Amino acid sequence: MQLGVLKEAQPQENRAPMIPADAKKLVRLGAEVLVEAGCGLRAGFSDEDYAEAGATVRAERSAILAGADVILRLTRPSLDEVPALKSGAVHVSYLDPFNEPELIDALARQNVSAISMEMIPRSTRAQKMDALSSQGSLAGYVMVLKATTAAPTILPMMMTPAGTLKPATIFVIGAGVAGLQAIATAKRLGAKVVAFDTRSEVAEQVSSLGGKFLEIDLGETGSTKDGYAVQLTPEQLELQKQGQAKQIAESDIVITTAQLFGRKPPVLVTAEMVASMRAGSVIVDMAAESGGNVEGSIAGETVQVGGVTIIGDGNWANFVARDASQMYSANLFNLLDEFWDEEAKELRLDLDDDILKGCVITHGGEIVNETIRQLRS
Amino acid sequence: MQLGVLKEAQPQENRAPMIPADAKKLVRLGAEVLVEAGCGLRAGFSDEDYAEAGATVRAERSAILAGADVILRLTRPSLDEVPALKSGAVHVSYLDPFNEPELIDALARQNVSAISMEMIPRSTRAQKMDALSSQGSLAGYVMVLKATTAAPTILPMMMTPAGTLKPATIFVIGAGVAGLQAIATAKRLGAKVVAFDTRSEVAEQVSSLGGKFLEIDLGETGSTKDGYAVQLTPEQLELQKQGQAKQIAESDIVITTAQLFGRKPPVLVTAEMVASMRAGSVIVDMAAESGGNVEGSIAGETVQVGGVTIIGDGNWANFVARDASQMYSANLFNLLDEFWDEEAKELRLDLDDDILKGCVITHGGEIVNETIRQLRS
Amino acid sequence: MDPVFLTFILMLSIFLGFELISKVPSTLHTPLMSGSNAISGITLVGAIGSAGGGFGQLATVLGVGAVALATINVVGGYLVTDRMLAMFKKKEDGK
Amino acid sequence: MDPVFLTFILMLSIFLGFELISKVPSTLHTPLMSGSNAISGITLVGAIGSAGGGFGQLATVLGVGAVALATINVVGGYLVTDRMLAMFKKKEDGK
Amino acid sequence: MNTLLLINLAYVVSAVLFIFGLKQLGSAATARRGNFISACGMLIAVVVTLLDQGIVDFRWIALGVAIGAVIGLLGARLIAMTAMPEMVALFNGFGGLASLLVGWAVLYEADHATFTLVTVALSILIGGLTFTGSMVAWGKLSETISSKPLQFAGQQFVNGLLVLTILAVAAVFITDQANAELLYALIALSFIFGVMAVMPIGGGDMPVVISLLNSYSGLAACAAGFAVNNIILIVSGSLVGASGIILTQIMCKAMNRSLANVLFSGFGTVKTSTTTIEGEINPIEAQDAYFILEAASSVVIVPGYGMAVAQAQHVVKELQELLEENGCEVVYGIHPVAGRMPGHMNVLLAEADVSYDLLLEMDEINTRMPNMDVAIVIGANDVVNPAAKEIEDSPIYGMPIISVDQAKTVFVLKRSMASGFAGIDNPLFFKENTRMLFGDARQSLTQVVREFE
Amino acid sequence: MNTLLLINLAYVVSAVLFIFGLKQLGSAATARRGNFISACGMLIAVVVTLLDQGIVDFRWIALGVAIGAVIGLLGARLIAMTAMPEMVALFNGFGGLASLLVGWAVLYEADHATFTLVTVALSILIGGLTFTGSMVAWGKLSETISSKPLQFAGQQFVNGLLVLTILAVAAVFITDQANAELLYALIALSFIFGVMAVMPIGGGDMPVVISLLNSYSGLAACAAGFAVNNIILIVSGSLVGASGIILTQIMCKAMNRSLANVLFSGFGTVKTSTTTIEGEINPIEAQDAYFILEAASSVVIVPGYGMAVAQAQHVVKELQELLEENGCEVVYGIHPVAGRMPGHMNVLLAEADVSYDLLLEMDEINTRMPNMDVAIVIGANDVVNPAAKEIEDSPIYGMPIISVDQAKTVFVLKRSMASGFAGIDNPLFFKENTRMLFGDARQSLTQVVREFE
Ligand SMILES: NC(=O)c1ccc[n+]([C@@H]2O[C@H](COP(=O)([O-])OP(=O)(O)OC[C@H]3O[C@@H](n4cnc5c(N)ncnc54)[C@H](OP(=O)(O)O)[C@@H]3O)[C@@H](O)[C@H]2O)c1
Ligand SMILES: NC(=O)c1ccc[n+]([C@@H]2O[C@H](COP(=O)([O-])OP(=O)(O)OC[C@H]3O[C@@H](n4cnc5c(N)ncnc54)[C@H](OP(=O)(O)O)[C@@H]3O)[C@@H](O)[C@H]2O)c1
Ligand SMILES: NC(=O)c1ccc[n+]([C@@H]2O[C@H](COP(=O)([O-])OP(=O)(O)OC[C@H]3O[C@@H](n4cnc5c(N)ncnc54)[C@H](O)[C@@H]3O)[C@@H](O)[C@H]2O)c1
Ligand SMILES: NC(=O)c1ccc[n+]([C@@H]2O[C@H](COP(=O)([O-])OP(=O)(O)OC[C@H]3O[C@@H](n4cnc5c(N)ncnc54)[C@H](O)[C@@H]3O)[C@@H](O)[C@H]2O)c1
Repeated sequence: MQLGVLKEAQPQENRAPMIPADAKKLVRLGAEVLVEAGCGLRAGFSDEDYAEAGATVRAERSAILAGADVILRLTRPSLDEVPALKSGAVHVSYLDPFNEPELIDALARQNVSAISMEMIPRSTRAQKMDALSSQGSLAGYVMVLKATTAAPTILPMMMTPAGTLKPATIFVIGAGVAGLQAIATAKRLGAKVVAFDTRSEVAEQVSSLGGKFLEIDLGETGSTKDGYAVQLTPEQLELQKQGQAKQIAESDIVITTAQLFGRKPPVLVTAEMVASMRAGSVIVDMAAESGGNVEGSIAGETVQVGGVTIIGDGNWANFVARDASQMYSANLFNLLDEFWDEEAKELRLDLDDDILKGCVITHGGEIVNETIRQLRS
Repeated sequence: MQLGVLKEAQPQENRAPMIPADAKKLVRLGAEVLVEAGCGLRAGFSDEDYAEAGATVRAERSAILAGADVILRLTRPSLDEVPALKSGAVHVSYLDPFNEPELIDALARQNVSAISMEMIPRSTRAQKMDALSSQGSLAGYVMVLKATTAAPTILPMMMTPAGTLKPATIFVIGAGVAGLQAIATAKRLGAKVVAFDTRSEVAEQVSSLGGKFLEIDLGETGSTKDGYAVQLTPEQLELQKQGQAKQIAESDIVITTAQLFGRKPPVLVTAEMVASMRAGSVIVDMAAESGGNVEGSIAGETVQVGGVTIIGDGNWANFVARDASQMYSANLFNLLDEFWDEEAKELRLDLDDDILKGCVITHGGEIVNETIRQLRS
Repeated sequence: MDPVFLTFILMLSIFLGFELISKVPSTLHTPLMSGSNAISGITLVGAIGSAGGGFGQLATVLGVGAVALATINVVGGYLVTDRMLAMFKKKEDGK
Repeated sequence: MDPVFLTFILMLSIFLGFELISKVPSTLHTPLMSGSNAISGITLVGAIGSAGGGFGQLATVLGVGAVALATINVVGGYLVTDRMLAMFKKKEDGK
Repeated sequence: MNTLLLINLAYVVSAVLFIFGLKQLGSAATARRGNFISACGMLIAVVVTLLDQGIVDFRWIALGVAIGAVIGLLGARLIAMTAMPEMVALFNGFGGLASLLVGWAVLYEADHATFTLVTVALSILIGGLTFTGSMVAWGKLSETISSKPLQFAGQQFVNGLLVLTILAVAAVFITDQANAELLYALIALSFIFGVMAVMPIGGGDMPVVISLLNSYSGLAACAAGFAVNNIILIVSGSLVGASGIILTQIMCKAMNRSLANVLFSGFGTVKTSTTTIEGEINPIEAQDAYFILEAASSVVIVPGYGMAVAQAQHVVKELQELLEENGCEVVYGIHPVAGRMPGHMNVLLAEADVSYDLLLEMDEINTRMPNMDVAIVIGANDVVNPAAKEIEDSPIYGMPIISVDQAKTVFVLKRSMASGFAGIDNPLFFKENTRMLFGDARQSLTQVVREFE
Repeated sequence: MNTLLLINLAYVVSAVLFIFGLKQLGSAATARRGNFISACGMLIAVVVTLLDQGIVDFRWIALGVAIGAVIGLLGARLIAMTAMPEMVALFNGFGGLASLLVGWAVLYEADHATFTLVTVALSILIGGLTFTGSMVAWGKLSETISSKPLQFAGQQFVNGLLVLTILAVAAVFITDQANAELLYALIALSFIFGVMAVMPIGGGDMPVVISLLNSYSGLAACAAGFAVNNIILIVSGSLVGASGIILTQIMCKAMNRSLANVLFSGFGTVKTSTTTIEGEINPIEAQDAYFILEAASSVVIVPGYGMAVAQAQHVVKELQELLEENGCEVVYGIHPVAGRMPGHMNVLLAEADVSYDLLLEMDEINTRMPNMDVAIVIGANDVVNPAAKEIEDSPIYGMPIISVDQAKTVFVLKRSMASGFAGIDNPLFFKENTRMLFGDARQSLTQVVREFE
């Protein structure tokens, strides 16, 4: 079975979908691994590394696209790439299936089994394949670093002969995977950390990392069976904003990570709140790319709004590309390994499996995923 | 008595020599404080803040230069500013007296009492006025942040469902004030920290922060009575380079802080050593501005040398301008406060005092500082 | 033989007393003192013998005095101790 | 009165024994056992009375046997304990 | 009278020395001195006894002492260090036999008052069973006889019968004024009883048995003391008896067994029921945990989300250091999904400054698990849930877990029987080698740490 | 005989109850139950004593008991909670007097054997001095008499004379077969001795004195027991006597005094020497430190470079938590130049997760210092060196320091008398309220922490 690893097309993307170490493991499983030349370069892995691992390095992207039984990559294919894929091939990547109906249709038409890495269920068993977690966790770390670098103060408290520097206060909104890692990183650097999340069970998780949970009574909230937050009612959102306003004004750094899976993120930090912050404060909007939690944030950019720096870079894990590649690659490997048929030495997709039920979007020329199908109807 | 606070001239300098809170304290001591308009802006303090503190904000720089009995600033005056100073005035700033003979002469000629902040002795009593310490400490923090941001990996160890990320290894050369803070910050972020310094008593200080001290037997080294390191012999330097080579090759981040007070810093990381490092590694050369500890570092710039990033920014404390201003300002205030005559409500320089003996360079039209005088003769 | 037995008993009791009172938290010092003070009212048992033994008027008078005093010690001692300890209880509950 | 005294002594000794052996580190269990085993050889004192008391042949024979056995217990017990403890010492020094 | 007083005062002194000796034996720093002090007490007691005016003939005494001293000396000097425990058993047996003989000899010395006869009967019974029991223990330890527990059908019945017989014979012996045949019967019965009591116990439990027999030999000396009316025998005998019992219990706890379990596992039917009954959990206290940890030489700590909730990382580190000081090897087994975010455990353990080298990944620790004496699961649940291996329809079936159940003993520190993130029950808690230490993990650990003196 | 046996067995039971009671009084959780158990023991002892066939007349007994019970009950019920300690002193005095009377009464009961007379003399002496001593203590505590130590010239001489007289009178009393006048003299002397012994002791030390007198009243009961030949008196009396002595010592330690210092500070000359002698240092052990900390209600921790070297931050945090649990307020005083880099202490304390709110700056802590019970200096030296304030030619003269010397007690934890970074000696170590706890800071603290049970 041929596995094809493609080089990422966007120039600013540094990550590689598969690192040599995992390629080697795949070869050991009996797969033939084709790697597009230059695939790992920006993440620090040379073509020779792949060759040494037993993979075949090929310069012609089209050959891999057309020939491989399984395509491994990070970002979704462009629409015009889809017809080049082999019929019956498996395509694994982020797909953004909620927002890319045309792409999904095209994949189905091409009879490709498309696996969406976003849709890996958040179950204990599937965690090792869960790229949202692995990349989100790195994002949490990066966001704190970015904010810290932009701040005109240091995070920890310091009592020195030249006076006492107060610890910076960091407010993290949304304590999912990324938010928790942000809390941990900020705590490590010595900041005072306050966090808020609509899911009440998160309070304990926040304090388990030494952070303080901001209590706002929103009434009934909840999470989906997959552990995702449900959307708030407009009244609840208003309550939340009121509850946060004071904390935001008092914070040196605000980091928002509140995403709602498959939906546009809510605006949690209004322009007014931004204005209430001291000059020199920093806001990081993790969700900037998908619409933003912060009024005034611009996707992919760092802007100054009345003395406050708003960072909306996005693709956070990309800033620590080597580690991010290693983790994404491990996620992919674990996925393949889980469904690998050792006898036949090939990938076998059993659509009755809970994990595959969640993440296989198209198969056998149809859209097979329940959630996406419901979205369509 | 009029104290004049000047706005820093260089556009990239964000710090202010005096913050409103300390200006207020000076006013309480009975001084008249003149502040150049816009002085604190880039550090986050508006002119109104100063006015509220009881200072007079003046737009005309020349008036302050000419009128004030004491001039407070960060960077040294330009040669052409000196004649504008009032005769008999006190001028407090960094002076770089070892490298600026002309400036010193000019100040003496103008009958200015010039205090060099670099020359505050490293004694326990003088610590509160010691700007090298306060700014150096911030520099240590900033250098780690810069290096971390540039690295393609995260610093801490993480054992995750997507594999284990190894902790990054940081090697700090020179564990003075800045080096120690760098060690502490890197430790906080979860890195493995190794450090080296020629002064043997530093080993204990390194381990007191959780770092590992690299033992290299250099034979007899030592420190001056002020606690500064003495210059190594060429043989010792060679020994040191050999001893470090392996550690450097194994490190993800190298931070050099080895300065020798008043002399050109030694080259400790050769081009060869840089080449021995893994691609994606980062080197921070604290001393880049004054000549550099690292071969290939460029003052004020970040360069890539064969996959290794060498950061030579310099003026590190400037990156956390607000805190840096607060600390420098406190240093200045403590200095004035120590030698303030409460009765007469004026600054009185008693040249018999140990501290002033060290830091007053010119006084009464002469160069009075021992060290500088010896340098001349 | 009697004195020997008594010495043995004395010796053993002293050791036991030493072993029993080790590492008592300081908050308990006063109640402990008061409680063991109540025990020392055991002299009441001896006093009863003197008071009721019919050994003549003087012995009886002395005995009755001893009984009264020892009883004060016993009754007052236990009650005071209990009051103190009850107070502890309350303070802890209150927290 | 005798049995009463003896009971008191028994009671006090038992309490004392309980109090003495509390929280012994497990490394000391065996030597402690062995050391207290040696003490139980005190029966030697009783045996001496029987062996040397001149109560007739049978008593003497029994007594001498008891003396010999008890002496083994005493001498062997103390020496073995000491050997064990000496070993501890060495191990600690060695560290 | 004067000598008698002197002797008795000397006895007081030697009792004091025994007490000090015992106390000092309880701490490593003073143990050797304690042994010496107690030996001095013994010397004094023996020497002053010789002053007794009742003693008319020293030759036999000298003979007995000489024989005993030589044997004792040689025995103690020559045996290998590894054979110490069985040597103690042997000596102990001799002590018991000596008490038996002393009791017996009293029959030819004094009047046969009921009280005396009761004490004689007790000396004989306890002394005799101590003797044969110790011999069997010695045999099992030195592998002279099979160290396997010897059990047979109807054992329980036979033993019951034996006890009844002994009671009956002893009663008649006392009322019948020391009938000689009954005397021999009593001796024989006590011997048999000693054998019957120890034979069914396995070699591994012998140390506990020896400790118990040691306590008995103290009681035998005490009984002999009543018989010969000697106070030092009573005091020292009861000291040894009481401290021996306590020691036995401590040792049982260290082996994680109850005394009854050790003694009667053979008497009853072989217990097979516990393994099959799922639903039996074994809660323990911090002190018991301490005793087991104190004896462990390799420990793996498996932290989970509960450690984070309890903020127990610092005290975990402290426990690690105490164990290491105690000569124990400590590692951490980190499951990749432990906690609530990737690297959660790393954050906490780094905060507590746990060396990175001690953090083992799941696969690595799993291969080493069978060699681990103790696995301490601190607020982890899903990541150590054997359901992932054992129960096919479990939602986590197939997930790799840290197989703590393969360690010799597993401590699970959590507050309740509640389930973890995945919301499924955990069969680990019901395993035979699992001990639940309920309570907030930090508090539980603090208690355990405090137990380390 | 049968009743006698019954009585004596009952006595054994009550002794056992006393022992249990005392043991349980030692732990907060069981103390109240312990007091109850011991009261039960007392009840049993009293009731069975009434069964004694020697008792022929119950009326007087009933009268005495009634009077005593009413007074005791009212006393215990009515006094204010704050007056407890003096109440204990009062009760204790009555107990002592009772013993005196019992001893006295024996003179009219039995033969005047020497042994009896010795014990009678002892009962009278100890009982009498307990009585008046307790009365004086009560007076001082309730401010009925001045609580100041009463001292006069030649006190030592007078006291020596008194002791000699007592010895002489007692000796003659015994040899002279209980001469009545000597009896009265003995009683009077014991009274005087009690007064003389307690008057010179200040009111602040009264708790220790009461504890000691409590021990004495136990010994008085014990002596009375010897006099009337009653075993329960002997056992309980000596239990109380021994535990009282231990308790007294513990209390002295908690006050950071030696018993001799408490008792004889008045006897000797007023000690003024120690303050002037510079060069006297007071080293203490972890246990003593524990006793003081246990009693403290506010503690400030002043860390320095030594804490960093010892990596003691985690155990410092633990100590903080233990103290807080104990109801003590703990803050940290951070000197700006402590350590070897700016913010050194912050880095370490943040690692140990010490709340930022507890870190006080120098000025803030200095204003609060005089209210602090204990300042714990952990590996700091220069930053707490009073030379900066006191010694004008010191190189650090004029540097602001953390004035730990103004706290009631200062502990300094360091390894030796070595100087710090600035290389100058530290007069703090020689101050009267300073205690040096030598050793690696982490080890010392660990030991202190372990003392918290
Ligand atoms: N690592 C990740 O990225 C991540 C992210 C999200 C979810 N998860 C999931 O989280 C789970 C992690 O497994 P885990 O074993 O670490 O945790 P777990 O299965 O959730 O179990 C944690 C246990 O800790 C106990 N506990 C809580 N507070 C405690 C306290 N103060 N003291 C003592 N015990 C306490 C709880 O029992 P009591 O209530 O009885 O005390 C609970 O059973 C997995 O199912 C994983 O899939 C992981
Ligand atoms: N903060 C800064 O930026 C900075 C920078 C450079 C220099 N300094 C100077 O450093 C000094 C700081 O004062 P400080 O009071 O913190 O420190 P210090 O005066 O240097 O005293 C530290 C003390 O800690 C003790 N110590 C060392 N290791 C120990 C251990 N393992 N356990 C217990 N005690 C230990 C040492 O005594 P033993 O040897 O007897 O144990 C020593 O006296 C000032 O003089 C300051 O000027 C400060
Ligand atoms: N079973 C597993 O092993 C596993 C693995 C990874 C994640 N998870 C679960 O999935 C959850 C979601 O993870 P995620 O980080 O991808 O979520 P996400 O990216 O969808 O959302 C980030 C966080 O924002 C919060 N949020 C949403 N709306 C908000 C609002 N208005 N205000 C404040 N906060 C708001 C959400 O509750 C969530 O915690 C995790 O918390 C975790 O419990 C489980
Ligand atoms: N008394 C006080 O309160 C006080 C205050 C501040 C600093 N100090 C002392 O002054 C010392 C110097 O401080 P600094 O940071 O300004 O020094 P610095 O900037 O002059 O030098 C930085 C460090 O580099 C080291 N170094 C020099 N040559 C080296 C080489 N070849 N290889 C490796 N390392 C080399 C030096 O030893 C020093 O530790 C401090 O360490 C401290 O002890 C004292």
